[in-house]
Amino acid sequence: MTTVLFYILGFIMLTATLLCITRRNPVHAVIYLVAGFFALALMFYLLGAPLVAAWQIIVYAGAIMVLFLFIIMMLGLAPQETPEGPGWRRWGPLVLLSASLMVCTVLLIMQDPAAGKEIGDFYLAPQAVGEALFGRYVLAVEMVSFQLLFATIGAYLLGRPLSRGEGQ
Amino acid sequence: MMIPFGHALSFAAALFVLGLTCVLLRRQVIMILIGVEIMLNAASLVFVSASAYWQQVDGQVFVILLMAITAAEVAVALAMVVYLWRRKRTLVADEFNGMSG
Amino acid sequence: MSLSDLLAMLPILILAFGATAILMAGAWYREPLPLLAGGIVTALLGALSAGLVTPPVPEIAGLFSAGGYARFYTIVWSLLAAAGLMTGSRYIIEKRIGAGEYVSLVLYAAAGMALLSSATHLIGLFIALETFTLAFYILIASNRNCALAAEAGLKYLLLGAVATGFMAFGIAVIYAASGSLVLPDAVMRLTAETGELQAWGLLGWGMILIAIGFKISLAPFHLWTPDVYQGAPAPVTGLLATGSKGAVVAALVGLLAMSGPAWNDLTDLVWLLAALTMLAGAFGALGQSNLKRLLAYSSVTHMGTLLVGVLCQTSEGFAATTFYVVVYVVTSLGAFAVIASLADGRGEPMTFDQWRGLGYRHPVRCGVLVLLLLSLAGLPATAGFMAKFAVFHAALQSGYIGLLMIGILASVISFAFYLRVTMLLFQPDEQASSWHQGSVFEHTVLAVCSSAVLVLGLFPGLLFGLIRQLLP
Amino acid sequence: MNAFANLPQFPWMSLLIMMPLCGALLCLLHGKRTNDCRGLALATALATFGVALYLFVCHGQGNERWLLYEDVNWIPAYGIRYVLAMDGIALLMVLLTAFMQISAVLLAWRVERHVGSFFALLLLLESGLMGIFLAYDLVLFYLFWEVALIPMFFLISVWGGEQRRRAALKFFLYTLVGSLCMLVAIIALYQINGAQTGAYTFVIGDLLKTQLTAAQEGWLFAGFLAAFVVKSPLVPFHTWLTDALTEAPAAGSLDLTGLLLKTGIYGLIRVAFPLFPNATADFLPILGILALAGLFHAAWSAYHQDDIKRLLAYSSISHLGLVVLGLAAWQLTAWEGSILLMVTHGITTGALFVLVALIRERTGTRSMQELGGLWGQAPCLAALFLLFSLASLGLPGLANFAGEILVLLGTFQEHPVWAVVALLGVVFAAAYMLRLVQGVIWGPAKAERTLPDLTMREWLMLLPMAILVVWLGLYPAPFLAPLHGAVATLLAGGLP
Amino acid sequence: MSESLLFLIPLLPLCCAVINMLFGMRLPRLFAEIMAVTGVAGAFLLTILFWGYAEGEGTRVVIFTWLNSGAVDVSFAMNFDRLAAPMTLMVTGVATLIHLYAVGYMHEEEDYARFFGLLNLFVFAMLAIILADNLLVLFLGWEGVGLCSYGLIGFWYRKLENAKAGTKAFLVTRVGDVFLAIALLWLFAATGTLNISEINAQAASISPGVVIALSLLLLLGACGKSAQLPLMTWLADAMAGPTPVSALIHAATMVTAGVYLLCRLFPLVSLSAVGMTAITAIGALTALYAATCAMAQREIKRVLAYSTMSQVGYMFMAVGAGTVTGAMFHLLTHAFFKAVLFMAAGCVIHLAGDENDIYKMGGMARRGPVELFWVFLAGAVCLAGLPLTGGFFSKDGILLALFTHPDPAYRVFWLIGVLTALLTAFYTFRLVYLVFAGEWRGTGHPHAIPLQMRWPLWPLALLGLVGGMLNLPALVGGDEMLHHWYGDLAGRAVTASHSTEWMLIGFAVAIVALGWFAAHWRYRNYRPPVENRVSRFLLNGWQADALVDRLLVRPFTVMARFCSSGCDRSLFDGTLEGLAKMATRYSALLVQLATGRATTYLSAFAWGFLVLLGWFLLKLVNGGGH
Repeated sequence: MTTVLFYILGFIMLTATLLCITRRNPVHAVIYLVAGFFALALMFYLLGAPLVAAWQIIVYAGAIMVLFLFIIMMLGLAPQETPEGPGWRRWGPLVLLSASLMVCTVLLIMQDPAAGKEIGDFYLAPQAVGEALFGRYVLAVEMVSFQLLFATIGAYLLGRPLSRGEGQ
Repeated sequence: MMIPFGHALSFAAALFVLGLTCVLLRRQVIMILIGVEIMLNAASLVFVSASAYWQQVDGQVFVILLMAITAAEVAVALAMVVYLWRRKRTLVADEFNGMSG
Repeated sequence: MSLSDLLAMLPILILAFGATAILMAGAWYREPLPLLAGGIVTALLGALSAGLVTPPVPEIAGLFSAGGYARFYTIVWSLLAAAGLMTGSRYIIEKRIGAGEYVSLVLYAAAGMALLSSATHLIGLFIALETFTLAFYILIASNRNCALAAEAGLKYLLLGAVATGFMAFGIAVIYAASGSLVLPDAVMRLTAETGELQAWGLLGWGMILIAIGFKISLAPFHLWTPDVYQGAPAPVTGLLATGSKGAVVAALVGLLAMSGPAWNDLTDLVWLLAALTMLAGAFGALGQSNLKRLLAYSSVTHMGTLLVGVLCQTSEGFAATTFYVVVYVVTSLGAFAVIASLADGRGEPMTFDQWRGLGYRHPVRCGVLVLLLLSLAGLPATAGFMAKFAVFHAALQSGYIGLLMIGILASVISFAFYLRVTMLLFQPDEQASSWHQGSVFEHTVLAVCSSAVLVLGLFPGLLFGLIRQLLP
Repeated sequence: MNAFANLPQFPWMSLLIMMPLCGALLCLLHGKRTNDCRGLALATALATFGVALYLFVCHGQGNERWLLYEDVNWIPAYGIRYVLAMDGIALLMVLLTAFMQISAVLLAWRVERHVGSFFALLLLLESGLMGIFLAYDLVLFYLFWEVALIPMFFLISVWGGEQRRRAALKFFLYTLVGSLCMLVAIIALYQINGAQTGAYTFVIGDLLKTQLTAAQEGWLFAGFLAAFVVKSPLVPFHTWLTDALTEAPAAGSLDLTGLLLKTGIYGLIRVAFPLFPNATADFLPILGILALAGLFHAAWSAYHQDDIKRLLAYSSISHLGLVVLGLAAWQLTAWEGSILLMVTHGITTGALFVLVALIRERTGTRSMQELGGLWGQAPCLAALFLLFSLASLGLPGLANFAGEILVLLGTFQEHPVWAVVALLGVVFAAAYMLRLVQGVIWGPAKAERTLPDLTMREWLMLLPMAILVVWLGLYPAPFLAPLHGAVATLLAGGLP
Repeated sequence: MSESLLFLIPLLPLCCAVINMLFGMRLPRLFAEIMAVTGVAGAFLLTILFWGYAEGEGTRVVIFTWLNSGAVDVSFAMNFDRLAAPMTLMVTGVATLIHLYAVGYMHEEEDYARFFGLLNLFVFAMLAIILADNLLVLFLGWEGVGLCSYGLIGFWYRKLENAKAGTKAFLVTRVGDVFLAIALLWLFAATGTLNISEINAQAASISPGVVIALSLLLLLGACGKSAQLPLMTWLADAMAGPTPVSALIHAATMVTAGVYLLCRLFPLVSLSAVGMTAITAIGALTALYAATCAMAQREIKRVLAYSTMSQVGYMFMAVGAGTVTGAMFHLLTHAFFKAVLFMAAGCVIHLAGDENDIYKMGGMARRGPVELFWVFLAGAVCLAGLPLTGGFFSKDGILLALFTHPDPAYRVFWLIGVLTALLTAFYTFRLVYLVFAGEWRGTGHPHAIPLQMRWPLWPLALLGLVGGMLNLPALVGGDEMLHHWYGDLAGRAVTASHSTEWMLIGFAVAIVALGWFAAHWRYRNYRPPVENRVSRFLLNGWQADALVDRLLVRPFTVMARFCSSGCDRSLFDGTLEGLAKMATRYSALLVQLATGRATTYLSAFAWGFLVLLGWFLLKLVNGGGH
């Protein structure tokens, strides 16, 4: 039952992503992606990671994607202003490339003896994750916090409006 | 739940390649960044399934940290996007080709 | 996280909290010079503490090693940060860039490099890598008066993000295959049963190599290098060319040193990468007419040569690589410092037309530049020679004759383009305009670099002896 | 007194290397004060020559393997040592270097642009050459080998003629390819030897005992050969020389032809042959043929030149062909002849280059089309030109003949045919040299200009050379004496 | 006087030469001239003083070591023996007189120091050849005389022809020297020494084949210096030099060095019949060739030059016939009368106002001082071999030696010799008639002839006439002084029945007379020269120069161009250029990859990734196999 669900979710996710990357309008693209992320979150849940699933929805879909959406809106990137002229001369080889990449990776992955092994039932309570995070990995968490701090600095440095003389 | 590990990874790989495809096909900076997001999500899928396979917590921890880092990166990246837009009124990556050779 | 852990990571703490402190100070107090001074002192303190304080524990929180190797690189990167701040001093003052932000970012990047060089856990590795990459995203584009800087920032950002994706996926796959993120096991277990890498191991390694290939610009992932180097302000380029690459190589050495039998399945891949990189760099540089781009391509060649040392997988090879990294850092930083020291209102001298005849306007600094270029080329009596010598020796010892020959070819070509530049510098040209006289900071850096190049060239024994003790 | 009894021997050889180096640094520092630089350079050159002369007089006549030996541990990580060793051959080359350098400095007196740097480079070059001739550790040898290239490169590329950049680059890269091959060979030899003995070292003396398979020996020998043959230069690897010599500034071409070329042959004698006796044995015939080919090719090409300097460049190649022939004969007399010929050729051709420079200064041309009738205009100059030309075409009683006849006598013992063919080459030498003389000093004066004759400084340059040319021609014995022991040892250690 | 002072003989001229060359121009002219003359005269007197040392085995003096390396141990040593002494005496004596003459001849010349310096140097070099104890010293002198003749032929360097003539002389003789040098090397290889007397001692032990080769090499070497076939082309052009030079170098001394060399090594040379025959043949052919050329020459000095060539040919014949005495005898007498002829010719040219062409002369007997005619005539009759003159006896001796040689083939050479004698007589008297008889046909204004140019002629003329005394054949009551003096060095003793000798003498007289009559009939009163192919052919010395040019010079220059432009420029440099171009082309390609568009760089990532994957797959598929 869950197994089937897993595959269904997988295909939903892939389709959504596929749609996302082929939309000309970035807004649509983001929406599709969010959909894909929801599917992904459910897959996480099935794989016994409720916390990660929750975060996937909150952080990714809720924060990051919205941020994207926000920027797109702010800059008013309507489709007509973003010429994504397909031009098969450019797409052709790339699509071929990605197709072959797809095939190769999947083939490669299935080559491995471990590929056949089955993922057993597994459920990790958020508590355990939290303990790990603030136990063994507290240093990592601290580093990430630094990372966020300096990211804000960077965002400020780059994003502040251009003053006179700049931008030429 | 009985899924071959390989299949989970295959899904992830497919997702990853889709992300890469997005990076390759789209010429708009934002879309390229979105492609990167997709790739990162593929990675997290692998982590989660791996941590399920190995019955470990580390994978999930990594995913959570990864999300945070991604958030940071995206913040900077989008700031950059805004900056570029202000400079040049375009976000088509190939428009920024002042240097070559 | 016990107290001993904190003590063990004292240098990092100094750097990181120093960075934050200066950031805060910068928010209130906008006089650049004191902030710079503070940053330099912090960096030197970091180096000092790394040198003097012996860590009570071998490993910090299971993420980072506190061994000699790690401390050695901590010192190197801290000093590099100090040098970077010195070279950047005039740049931030003149370009009215917030000193606080700049200084803190540089220090932060240094901390990241130090952590990366000492990572013993894939999470640590990944985060450290991201740390200074993020810092560089900002630093590269920090010059808002210059369109090229913005473009460079964009390019570095895009490719860096993609590389991050590869890195993450690679780590993930390795974790999937080995079930561990702790470094020795993570890579050792890949080959546990059969003694050779299975598909996932290969895939993981491959993706990590691609990501690393981007960071240290191995062909064919090197294409961004010249653009970014050209666009970024010279002080930042100096850091980018030396620190970010050196730290990654250091990590790679650590990684491979532990990879055990897995290695045999990767050698021919690395062989190919090294050969491609050396040739691509050499030939690419031959066609340049812009010093910064030329240096970029030359750094590509150097990374190829480094990879040869890594490839050897012998203690000889690792020693050679480490020595090479240090020498390359010193030399390359010096070269970019010269450019930075000449920069003035017009920007930096880049095109050959701007350099022509400059040797008569600024004899001392051009002399230093020539010395550094010759060291990059690997002329005996300079550090560059001993580095090349060590690598060639290691390669020969491990029997990589073909690679050696390619290396020889590459260094012949690189002599050609370095010498072209030196000739350019001393080509009599009346309308060669004179550039900025340079600040005390910059001259200090140049003095240090050039003397280091000579000392390491004539008495490399000092460093070799140290390295032999430190190797993992 | 006993305290002084066991003092280590004074490091004369290091002194020989260091003195010019310090002089160079001082010149660089005093770059602004032109006259100081000149004086400084001259003083340094004289002092170095003084030391060399002292060594020649006091240590020159010894019979043990090494007249002087210095050994300091340098880079223990790789077992690289700072070893200097002087035998008769090295002594002679050192003496020649120190001697020529004086003339070079005097010749550079007229340089106007960046005098300090010029002299600094000249002195740096000198110390590099000293190093090449004295080093007995392969890495040290390689270091000096490359270090000697750089100053010459800058001398050509900055102070040279029209085509200077091209010529300089060609010179550097061409020789560089060779020396890199040598570097690889050096490391490989080090590796092999270390693997056998367990003691990793670069000291030539210790490497002599390495056991090599035929293939290994062949490849390694080839590596060394690549460097030495290009530097010597043997046809067909000589084209860099003609350009470099033609474009180089006067002092540069003096050092280049007088000294730098000798390093290649010296390397053969000191490094390549002793290290790889079997490969040498197989290679000697080819070497002989190459030498003869070079001798003739260069002589013919010289005959076709119009630019005096280019002609002299070819004549150098031709003479060095004879030198190499002597080595290929592998016979005591021939070897001593070759080494003597190296010295004498250095002096005669060097002097000719000096004279060409003087002529160029006065007339502003180097083309035989535009020269002629010099005897009527500057008799002393012309007379010296004649003297050195005659010496260089091997007139008995002048310097080169002594060397040439020894080479021929020795070679004839082993390979009569080579000697006979070489003799024909000697006629060609007469052909182009007389053509040169005829074009420059005989005939009607092309332009009615009155040329100043030699000045005091120029006499100072040329007179010692002239005297030496006659002396070496009539009484070379004191210069041959130090060779006997060294050459005998080398030959004895040589072919199986 | 101690024998160790022997070295003063060559040293004296050398010192004077060096002093003259270095300081000549700063010294007063008179001093320079006096020094030059005294240098040679001193050598002459010393030779007489030291004469005693020459007797018996002679005297060896080692001055100092020159070269010592391994087996080679050569020192500057001289050997003053019976062969050397007379030659030394002749050279120094004649040289003294010619120096005196030169003082007069060059009294208007500015550059006297160079002239006298070279002249003295030449005497030294010649003495080095004569007195050399080992072949290397001999070679030193050998090249030295070549150098001096080079310098003196081109003395008036402002005319490029002169310089060219000098160069030509040097090069052609140098070709001969190469053969000598080869012989030298070979002798050293064969005997292990370069000492002449030791070589002669060991000659018998050398294998005959080698001896033949050696003697031929020596012959060729001698040919170079002595202007014998095939290396004779330089002598006629050498007349571009000042007349005293022609008299001293190209008549009396240097050209005979070849003969002296062969006599020096006679013990070696005489061992191979082939070699001897070759020598004779060369001599004979040259004698004939030169005589024919002399008949057609128009310039007085060229006539004499060719006659010199032909006389030296006689000397070669003598050596070939095995009589050293004959050769040396003719060498001496020839030196005297040929010197006289040249010096007189010099006076004639002076009188004719620097006119060389005998067809533009005539009536000199009346025009100039009368003794000039007589002196010239004396030389001429000696040359023509008029009975009782020195030339007659020496030449007759040679013919006799040829006639009486055991090998019948030598009769042919004898015939050639006789024929040559006829021609000689003819062109000699042709010269006398054209120059001295008839009316003055020239245009130039005569220069005065200073005293120094007149009286040195007399003693030489006299010597030429009575030179026969040196070795008067027993037939006419002589005591064959020279022959006895040489003793064992003299080579084959010529013995013939009196009848034969008388017959030959009569024959010779007839020949001379015939020649004289022919000349008398043809040239008694002047007729303008006939221009036909034969005369032109002879005038140009049988077109030898053209031949050499086509056979040697042109190929050489072509080869030179090929090596310089063909090989170096095109092949070697071309290859290098090609490599450089290739490198730049590759770099251009690589640089094109960096398009500056981020998407390109990204796709480079992807492609790299694809390659990686594909390669991994292959790896696994292959790896799966085993």
